[in-house]
Amino acid sequence: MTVIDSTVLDRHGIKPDEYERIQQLMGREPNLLELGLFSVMWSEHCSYKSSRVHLKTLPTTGPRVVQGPGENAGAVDIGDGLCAVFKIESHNHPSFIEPYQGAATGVGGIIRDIFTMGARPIALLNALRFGSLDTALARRIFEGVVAGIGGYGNSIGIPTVGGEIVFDEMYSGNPLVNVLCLGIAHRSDIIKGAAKGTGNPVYYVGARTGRDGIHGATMASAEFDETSAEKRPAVQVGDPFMEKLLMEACLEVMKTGAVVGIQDMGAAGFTCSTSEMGSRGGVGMTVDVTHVPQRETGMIPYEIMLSESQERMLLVVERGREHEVEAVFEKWDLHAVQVGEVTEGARLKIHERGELVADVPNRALTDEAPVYHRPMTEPSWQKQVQQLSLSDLGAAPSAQMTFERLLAVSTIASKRWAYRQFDHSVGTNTIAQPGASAAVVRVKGTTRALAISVDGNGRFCYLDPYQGAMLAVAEAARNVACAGGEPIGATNNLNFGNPERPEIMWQIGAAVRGIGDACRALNAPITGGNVSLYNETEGRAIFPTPVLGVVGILEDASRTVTRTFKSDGAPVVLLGDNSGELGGSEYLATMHQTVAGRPPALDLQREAALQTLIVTLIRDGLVESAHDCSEGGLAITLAECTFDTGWAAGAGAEAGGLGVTAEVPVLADHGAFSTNAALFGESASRIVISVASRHVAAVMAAAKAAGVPARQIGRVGGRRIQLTVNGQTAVDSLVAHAELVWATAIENKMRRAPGAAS
Amino acid sequence: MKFAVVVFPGSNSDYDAFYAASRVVGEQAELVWHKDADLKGADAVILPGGFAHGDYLRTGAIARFSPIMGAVTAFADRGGPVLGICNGFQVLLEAGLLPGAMVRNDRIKFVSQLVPVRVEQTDTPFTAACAPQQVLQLPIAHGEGNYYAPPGVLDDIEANRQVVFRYTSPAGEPGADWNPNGSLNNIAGICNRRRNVVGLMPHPERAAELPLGSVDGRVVLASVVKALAAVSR
Amino acid sequence: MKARVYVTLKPSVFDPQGSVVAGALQSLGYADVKDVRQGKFFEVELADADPATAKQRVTEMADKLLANPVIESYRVEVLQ
Amino acid sequence: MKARVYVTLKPSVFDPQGSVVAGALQSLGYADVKDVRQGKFFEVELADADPATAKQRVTEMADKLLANPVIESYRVEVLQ
Ligand SMILES: Nc1ncnc2c1ncn2[C@@H]1O[C@H](COP(=O)(O)OP(=O)(O)O)[C@@H](O)[C@H]1O
Ligand SMILES: [Mg+2]
Repeated sequence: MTVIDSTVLDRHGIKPDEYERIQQLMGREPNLLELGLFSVMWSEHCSYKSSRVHLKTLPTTGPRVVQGPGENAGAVDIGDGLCAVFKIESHNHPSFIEPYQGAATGVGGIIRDIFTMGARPIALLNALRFGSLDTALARRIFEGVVAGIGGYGNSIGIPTVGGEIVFDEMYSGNPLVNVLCLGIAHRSDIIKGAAKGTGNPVYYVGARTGRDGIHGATMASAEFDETSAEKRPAVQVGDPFMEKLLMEACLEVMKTGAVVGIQDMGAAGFTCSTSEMGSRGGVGMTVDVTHVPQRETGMIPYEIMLSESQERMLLVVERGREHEVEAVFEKWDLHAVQVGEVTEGARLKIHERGELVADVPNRALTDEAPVYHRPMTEPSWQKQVQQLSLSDLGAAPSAQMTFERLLAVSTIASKRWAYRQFDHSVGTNTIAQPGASAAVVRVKGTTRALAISVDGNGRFCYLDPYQGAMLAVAEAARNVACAGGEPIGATNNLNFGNPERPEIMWQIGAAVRGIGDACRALNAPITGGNVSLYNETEGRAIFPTPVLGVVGILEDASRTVTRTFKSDGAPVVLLGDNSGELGGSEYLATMHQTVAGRPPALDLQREAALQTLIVTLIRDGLVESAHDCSEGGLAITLAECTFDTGWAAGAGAEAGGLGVTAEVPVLADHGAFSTNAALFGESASRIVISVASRHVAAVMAAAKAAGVPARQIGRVGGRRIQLTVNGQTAVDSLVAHAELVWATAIENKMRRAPGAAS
Repeated sequence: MKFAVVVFPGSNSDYDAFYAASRVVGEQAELVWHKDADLKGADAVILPGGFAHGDYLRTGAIARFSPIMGAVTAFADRGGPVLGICNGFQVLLEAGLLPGAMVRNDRIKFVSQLVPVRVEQTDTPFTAACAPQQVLQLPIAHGEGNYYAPPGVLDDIEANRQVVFRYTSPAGEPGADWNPNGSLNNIAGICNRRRNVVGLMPHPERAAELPLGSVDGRVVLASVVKALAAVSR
Repeated sequence: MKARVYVTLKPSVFDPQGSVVAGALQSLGYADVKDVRQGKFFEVELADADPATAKQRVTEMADKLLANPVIESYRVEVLQ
Repeated sequence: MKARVYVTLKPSVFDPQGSVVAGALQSLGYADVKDVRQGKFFEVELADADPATAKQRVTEMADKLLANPVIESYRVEVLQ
């Protein structure tokens, strides 16, 4: 028998004090299998040991919240007895090692979390971060990730309806792949991942277990270094066809009412599903690994328990109704096998050929996992990067040149190269597809629709994590509001570096505070989320990158608007102030190779007022289009409103939407940079709307009543984008030209990619 | 009338077709499991889109052996209207109910977008309500929609007016720029010689309601209602 | 008993994958790559059968399922 | 000068395609099919080169582009 020494503990990522605790909880020394169970369950990924104390501070309740954090996914009431069930999940490290499979299995994992709750998934979104497309590595990863997301989602038939992609050298060695899935369930059909009822059989169904991903959970929480190369065989291959069968069969089997509890096997596989289901239900579970269907021969209990093979589910079934459950799975050519049963007491007992090989108190693995109040220190460089002296930047580039450069920046340019590879029309619910401010999906059988957006700005969070996180919430909610959606819930993915470093922990603490404050102010309770730490390569962390997913509701789906200008001559109104803040802007990064300053100010009360106003205006049918201002500022926003964001073939050059003429207000003096600041500054709380002339007075009155600054800045019309500042022409481009630059920038870069072997 | 929509393991547009036929067009519709042997008295059959059996061998290759395909073939042989959409089209090709085969898109990648498609023939049950040369805006979403037929076969298909849908510009002009997948002769859909079996890559069922961006697809399902009404009259 | 079935697109059928790979190789600096064709193969493991029977059975499988005669041709090889 | 590169998933890596094909063959009545693994191959045509150089260059291509070393292994064969 292996002696548990420091080498063994190291390999399991267990610290000496953690081992002490394990021995206490066990009342004896664990054997190697038991140690393995602890190592995966106490990994950062499964236990949230570094972030838990912070996550506790998030607002998680609200009138519509049916299920907050803690289950496989959150749920909010959307009326008519229905719930929206959604969650976001990351697959960052696996996507770096094998972009296609890493992203594909990431999609598969979050889909399982949703249908496990008894919801039918109807929408996927993703938030992606890559290095600069000028490098072959980033192109290869981007190409693979996009193909993997499409490869899985398209096949299973859940539309990918939106997302966001940011390119920054900070992510070159550590891309981010965050995927959000949303499903619809009858409130009464929601099933939880809890085991109940002594003697109830425990079933395993889905793909057979192989040796893949063993130690995957611990790997996902360990910093990358050269030795990660050795862990490479730990790549899992996704099987979307199997998942499709599982999804249909599980949803069908839940209708029988014979399922007591169900959980997918994700990170930490069989170990996680058995121990979590047991501890949630306050019961024990006994299983025999011999019954687990295996893909390879000679697997030992350790491997079976820790394997992260994809597309597997664990079910607790009401005793006496086994045949009903088995019959449904047989119909789908899946063979559910009984692997154990629910027991009294609260222990997880694992057998091999009837012999007891591990015996652990359930809760020791789950609720008793360590919780750390890790030290937090503001980074020594923090104040310094917030300094921004425009006079040190040299000459201000011309607005026209800046405009054309920014249109082609990968982060701002159209992402159609990516989303054309995603089936966004399957399911016939998609009202606003990729390219819109927020995705909008209708809820069949009702008049309602849901608007969903995912957003994050790592640069802002690097400059000020508290402020940056608030801005992420505000932007996601504002995007939802711009489609007419009133926020009803949010989910978040915290992507950070190594929490054992006090500066990183400080970023996490500040960001979570920011999320909490903003979600409270904007009435978007957090119903779940995910934490991905150790996003570092060779000691260099990514930008702190919290990604927010906000879900909003429209009572009348037909009222939704898109960002595209609709009618010639319509007045264009700017809601909010054009304060010209340049800190952390794309303008500074692109034109001055500078990442500095304070992120834009955010007054949460004003933001809330703005969002309430836009939702009301859209509901009342007073606006023709709405688009929020973000990367690239007002100039880019106005340009995007002229682009034909339809998803038709050839939309673009020939099409060329309606142009715009506008006088861009200047509210702050930035010397030689005043013009560029007004055009490209990224101040928060701004929305550009177009309004039929007859409604302008009503819109202005409503804005006034709401205390939201509003001014008419121009008109829709013509074939050009003509922007003046202080009466001087600053930007003058043909819509067709600008749209071509914007629409083709990414595909032009990708043409240089060596096509991934497929 | 009654539609049967076949459900293969991996079909993902089965419910969409069912929904369009029943809720939008307003006819009866029933989902039929691939292991069933009969079509439940349907008047028209739809093989829906998706990834039957994961499309793992070739698209449609395994699905053609499903028990229901015997009934579909017999139904087609009796002149019953059969529509294959996307993956359903691929199944019809593999089953030999339609000529030719599908190859990977010429630019390799999956393509998901709205495309203009010109109706070439109106004497099939699925285009009977179309105007000649009508251009429909329909979504495509596929990785293997690059239609191929050996040279002689292709000539026959054209000569027999079996090309039912072609990719064109919005104004109805064919051209390489408007061909999304490299399909020979810009073919988007074809029929058999008897004209009762039609397959197409675009998804009419996803373009049947205004909120979804196009209602042009509704005519494809409405056509068969009209065609069957004409027959029974 | 193992057999392999090699499936290739017929020469008259355009091979998009092969041509993308050829382009990628050229852009990686392999200017001497004139053409690439991509094919696939299946390694079929059979419960015991003599080589002749195996070959016949696997050929049948290829005919029926593994290759599409409209666009593909195949070759069967029995390994041991 | 022609060379072939055969690419297979490493034995430990799950091959969903192969297992679905195996299932399909079994349900077509080939009950003796125990397992199927799917692979792919590339036929690379090179402008003149001697066999040794060709082998070396094609091996390099396989390494760099044709095979994904994380999950696949490959074998190079020079034809003439
Ligand atoms: N990864 C992606 N997946 C799907 N759609 C995407 C993705 N990235 C971007 N898009 C689409 O492109 C649009 C433009 O993205 P973005 O610049 O973030 O817009 P916004 O400023 O409105 O948030 C998004 O609204 C989205 O629908
Ligand atoms: Mg954005």
